[in-house]
Amino acid sequence: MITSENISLYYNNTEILSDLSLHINAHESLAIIGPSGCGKTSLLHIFAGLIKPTSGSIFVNHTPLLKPRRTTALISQHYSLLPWKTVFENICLPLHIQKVKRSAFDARTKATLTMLGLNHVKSKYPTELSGGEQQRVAIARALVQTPDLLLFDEAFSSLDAITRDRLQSELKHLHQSTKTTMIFVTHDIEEALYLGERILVMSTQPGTVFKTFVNPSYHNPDAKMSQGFHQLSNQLRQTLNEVMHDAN
Amino acid sequence: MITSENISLYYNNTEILSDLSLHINAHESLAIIGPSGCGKTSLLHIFAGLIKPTSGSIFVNHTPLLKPRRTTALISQHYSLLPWKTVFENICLPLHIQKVKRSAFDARTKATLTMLGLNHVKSKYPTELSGGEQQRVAIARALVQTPDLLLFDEAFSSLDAITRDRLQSELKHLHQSTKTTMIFVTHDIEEALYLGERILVMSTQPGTVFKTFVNPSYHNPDAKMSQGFHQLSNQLRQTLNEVMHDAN
Amino acid sequence: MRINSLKFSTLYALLIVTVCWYVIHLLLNTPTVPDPLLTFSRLVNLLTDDLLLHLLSSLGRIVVATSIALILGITVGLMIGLSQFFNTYLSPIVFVLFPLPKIAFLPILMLLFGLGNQSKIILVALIIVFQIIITVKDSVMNLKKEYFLSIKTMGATRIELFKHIIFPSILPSLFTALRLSIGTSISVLFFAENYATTFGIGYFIMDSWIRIDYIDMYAGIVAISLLGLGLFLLIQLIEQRYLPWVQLEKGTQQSFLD
Amino acid sequence: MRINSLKFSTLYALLIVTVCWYVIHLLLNTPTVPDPLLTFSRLVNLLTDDLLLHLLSSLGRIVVATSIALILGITVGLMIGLSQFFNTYLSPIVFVLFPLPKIAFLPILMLLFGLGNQSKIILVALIIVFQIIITVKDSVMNLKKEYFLSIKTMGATRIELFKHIIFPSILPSLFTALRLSIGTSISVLFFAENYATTFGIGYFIMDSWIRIDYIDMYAGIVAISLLGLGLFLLIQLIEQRYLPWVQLEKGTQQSFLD
Amino acid sequence: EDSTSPEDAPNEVVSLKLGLMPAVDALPVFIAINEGLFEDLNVSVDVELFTNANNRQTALQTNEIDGALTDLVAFLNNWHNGFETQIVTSTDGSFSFLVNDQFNPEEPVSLGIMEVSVTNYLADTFIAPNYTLEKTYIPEIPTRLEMLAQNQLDMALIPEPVASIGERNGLTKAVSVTDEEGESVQAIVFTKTAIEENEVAIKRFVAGYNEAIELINADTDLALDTLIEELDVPPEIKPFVTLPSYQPARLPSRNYMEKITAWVEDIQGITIDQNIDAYFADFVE
Ligand SMILES: Nc1ncnc2c1ncn2[C@@H]1O[C@H](COP(=O)(O)OP(=O)(O)OP(=O)(O)O)[C@@H](O)[C@H]1O
Ligand SMILES: Nc1ncnc2c1ncn2[C@@H]1O[C@H](COP(=O)(O)OP(=O)(O)OP(=O)(O)O)[C@@H](O)[C@H]1O
Ligand SMILES: [Mg+2]
Ligand SMILES: [Mg+2]
Repeated sequence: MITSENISLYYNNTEILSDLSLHINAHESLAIIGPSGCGKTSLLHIFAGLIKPTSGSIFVNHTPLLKPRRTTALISQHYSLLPWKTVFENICLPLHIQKVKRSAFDARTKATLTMLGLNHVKSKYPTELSGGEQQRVAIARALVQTPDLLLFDEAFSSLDAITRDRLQSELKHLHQSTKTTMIFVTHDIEEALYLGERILVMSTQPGTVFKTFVNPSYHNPDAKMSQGFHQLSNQLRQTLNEVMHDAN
Repeated sequence: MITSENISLYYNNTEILSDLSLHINAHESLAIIGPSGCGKTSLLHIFAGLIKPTSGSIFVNHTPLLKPRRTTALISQHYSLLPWKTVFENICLPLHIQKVKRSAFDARTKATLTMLGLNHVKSKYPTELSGGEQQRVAIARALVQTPDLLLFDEAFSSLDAITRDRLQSELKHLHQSTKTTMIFVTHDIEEALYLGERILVMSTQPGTVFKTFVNPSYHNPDAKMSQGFHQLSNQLRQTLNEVMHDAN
Repeated sequence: MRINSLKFSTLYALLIVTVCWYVIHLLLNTPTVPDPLLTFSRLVNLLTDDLLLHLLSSLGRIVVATSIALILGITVGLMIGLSQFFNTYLSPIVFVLFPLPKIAFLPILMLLFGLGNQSKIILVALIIVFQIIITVKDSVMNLKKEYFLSIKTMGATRIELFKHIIFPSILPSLFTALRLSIGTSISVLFFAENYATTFGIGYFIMDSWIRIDYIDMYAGIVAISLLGLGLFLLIQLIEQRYLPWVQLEKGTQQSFLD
Repeated sequence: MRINSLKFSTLYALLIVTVCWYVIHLLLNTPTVPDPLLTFSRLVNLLTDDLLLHLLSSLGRIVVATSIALILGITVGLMIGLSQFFNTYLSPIVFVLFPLPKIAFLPILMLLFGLGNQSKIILVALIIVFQIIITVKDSVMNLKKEYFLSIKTMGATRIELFKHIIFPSILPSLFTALRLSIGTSISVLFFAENYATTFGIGYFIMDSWIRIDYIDMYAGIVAISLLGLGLFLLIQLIEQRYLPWVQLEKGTQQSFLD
Repeated sequence: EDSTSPEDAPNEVVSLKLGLMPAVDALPVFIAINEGLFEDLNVSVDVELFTNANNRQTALQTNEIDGALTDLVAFLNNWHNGFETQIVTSTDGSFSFLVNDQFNPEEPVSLGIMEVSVTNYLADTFIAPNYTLEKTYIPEIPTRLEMLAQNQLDMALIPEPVASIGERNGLTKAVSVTDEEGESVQAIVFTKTAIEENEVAIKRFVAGYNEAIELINADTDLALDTLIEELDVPPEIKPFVTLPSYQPARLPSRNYMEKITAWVEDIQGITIDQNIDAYFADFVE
């Protein structure tokens, strides 16, 4: 689905991403972990077509990515909800823009609101929400669409353990049923292992691919309990440690 | 240090906190967990003197809390960095306000910047930072002061596992050496167990004290490995589950 | 502030202003500051006479001129604020034209558009359009990029970007600009309604002034101010009705410093 | 835009405007739109004569009036915007006074402050102070509560809140207000410099007009516009120098729509 | 008290502040100043030039100036509204009704004047009997002139020296008015305060004014030169200027005042009941 070839990115002459090459298959679910500030968000923005790499090229479905695609959904790290729209309006926004019919509309938003436990706040404005509620609105806004590429930028960081577990398993189901390509940026190693078929560890700034791991326990229904899970978990933690010690 | 007596809080006639009574000892370290939207942030804001409870009373050091105290430091969930100040200026702000002398000043900010790994971004503006960097600036800004009460509102949610571990242990040291009263709101049960001498589980909206646990493994140096740690961890998760099922 | 408290605060302010006026009247003891009570009773008389007509014709000019200026000003302001191309090639021209004293061009306007209503309305519009351009441009320039993130990935067209992001986020400034425009257009009317018309509140006041009939003059001033105040309150109500989120961002505390 | 590109774009705009002017001159063929080239050469002559003095005395009046209006306007705007008390008791009065056509109070100003510089400066200040109050008040009202969170817990005093939060966050709007004020004060000078002075560009233009000397009149208009433009560019440079963060919030992309 | 009064101390300099308009009526005052006539009489006359009648009225009423060049219509309006100034002398002005080259006397004439002013009176007196008038009120003289030049008006009443600028630019003076059977519609008035407190200065002013008139009548070029210099108009208009015949200080006749009063009463729909004698302050010797 996505192919990046030797992309690099500069902000004011600082190299943020360096010579990053990566191929993501259609229907794949990829988790990305890496030190804070290594360029994960920047990479997702490149995948979304929001920023252009300084050099290198990026293809989505074999065509060069020149501007945002209608079928990509991004849940940004800062939620980026519109303060002038209520929760409901924020969530409906992509449907409006994609000119989905009113009839199809209502059922979909209702289901999404319920799934994310947002029914009681749906007519509030974003500034009236708690952090976790805001984050769930951002997730809801991405999920009402029927995107072929879902980009999650630390989308569960403000959720309590129970809600997070529930959402993770809903998303896994969604991935397995719809085969939407999903990329999860996360700091939670267990989350990466639960959600990612493949796990990419990025190096410190300038960020690039440090190592990728295939996750054998992904298709295991009791993943979190398994032996392999714990092993890979420790391996990932160790890799992260390496990455960060290399830097110092 | 803090005593709240039957406080409740309303936003537009919705009860957010209900009849919450709690005593926090001086030098204590308390972790608060609870479902998203249950009122944790609101409670911290009450402790900080930023909002007044609709009813009930709140005392800090036996005097009623009427306005923010100079010696409380809050790391807010949304960082609330000032976009018109560089990282360095943001961090120095409390020192400026507390009229700390220039000489004492430099050593302290330098140490804090290094501790949080922010040296390379110190002359950037907040909008130029990654999410995790912003969060670390907010932490740094709280730590340069010498507060007697530190309030953390999901202060590690955007940090990678390694950085988070390091900071957690630094804070534990800090707590043990300075005896500063600390309150951690967090969604990470392990974090709560590592940092909290006592752990408070809040109920769903309207939030109140559901249960408190004393954490026997707090003073254990290898806390995370211990038997008690895993037991309590499971217990907490179960309590959270209860809380949320009660609600449905 | 809801409607009732608006009503109350307006009455309160009118009272205070009247008292101050009365005190100044007593202190200065000059015909240039007439007795407010005499003025009000004169105002009532005049309203049943033809003052209402003067007011209405001015109101019409203000409304038409403001509408034209809004449409033009928002368009140009957005063009400059949103596109590097127009910012490079259009904004310097706006900057050069803005400080021009437009009032000096009334003769040319009268040449081009005749002595009638057109030239007056165009003069007013010409003056306030620049205020609106500058306000819109500046507020678009201060737009935050984060709002654009998600909506862009939804594949929003320019029109949708405008509708869902740009327009709502400049609305608060636009209301400010609208308030300022009303103030300005009232002042400009003084000048414009002096020509080739015997209708308009500007004409009425100037005419009373030259006849040094200060009571009439002040009655006219009170009338136009009440009209302006009415427009203000209208804007305020619309704002409260349609921009609840601004109030929310500000927080529930009414006073930042308390 | 750095200084060089500012220079370039200004020259470009002046050129465009001059060309348009020339075309209008040819089309209308009336003395009220004189030949721009004649006007420029006249301007050069006049500058070595006493036009510079006219310009300087007007500049002085603008600077003094704007300073007074800024100090007063920011103070009152902040009071209303920040405190519920003043919002309740002061803002209705501002709203009642704002639509008053201040020009009509020239008689009182003459009475109180004489025919000299004072009454002229006060008239200008009186008109723009309301624009500044409204802008400051509106932009303070739109302040976000989140900025107050941490700093309040640091135990900041009111002055510190002002210095670290309120002032920086209203600065962008303040620059907008300043730009608008300059435009307005230039227009008001036409009225104010109409009596009892023989210095000031407003007087110069009016005097040329009365003498039907359109070339002189336009030379004066060009001069005051250049002065206004200079002030604008100055504001722009200051803004770019001291508000880098506004640019950053906007994002690195220069054009939102491209 | 009497010993310090200027009456007994003719060497003491007294001063006056006078508001003038850029019209030919003002020339004697300018000449008296330029030729040092006032100085010789130990009166210092400060001139404030007004380009706007409102501002002049206001300055007069707020005692910012002691006296002003005004017209009888404004003067009567002042009285009617309770502001009682007094006429010290009539002045000699010059007004022209200009037309452009497309003027057709047979058709209704749109005439540019100012509403509450002598221009309106002059239009009724000199033009209305011969034409069908459509009055268009345009206060600023230059605008009137330009509207005429651009054929937006058929006729405009323009005072000198602007009338001559118009003539030089191709317009035609259809009718010129410098006086109405020896009477003039313009006058210099002083406030009552000034007349009470500054009697000596006004007396000297009148004397200086009269001396200036003598100079003007002795040297025809003096008035024109002063006009060019003081009102800063192009010298090329010299041959076009219609100057009035300047007369020494004098008061309007009661009859004339009555005629103007009747006109004002009629056109503004008001009644002015004043004792005409109170209009005058007699400084004329
Ligand atoms: N300004 C406000 N106006 C109205 N309701 C509000 C406001 N702020 C918060 N709330 C509501 O109060 C409740 C508690 O909010 P709070 O931010 O304290 O939750 P929280 O426990 O911190 O949640 P999270 O873990 O998601 O951050 C939420 O349901 C929220 O919708
Ligand atoms: N607008 C900008 N201008 C300058 N530098 C920037 C800008 N945005 C990001 N950076 C820098 O680029 C680097 C990568 O940022 P990015 O947000 O991609 O990191 P990240 O991997 O998402 O980090 P985190 O896990 O903390 O969110 C950071 O060091 C940051 O300081
Ligand atoms: Mg990030
Ligand atoms: Mg919270």
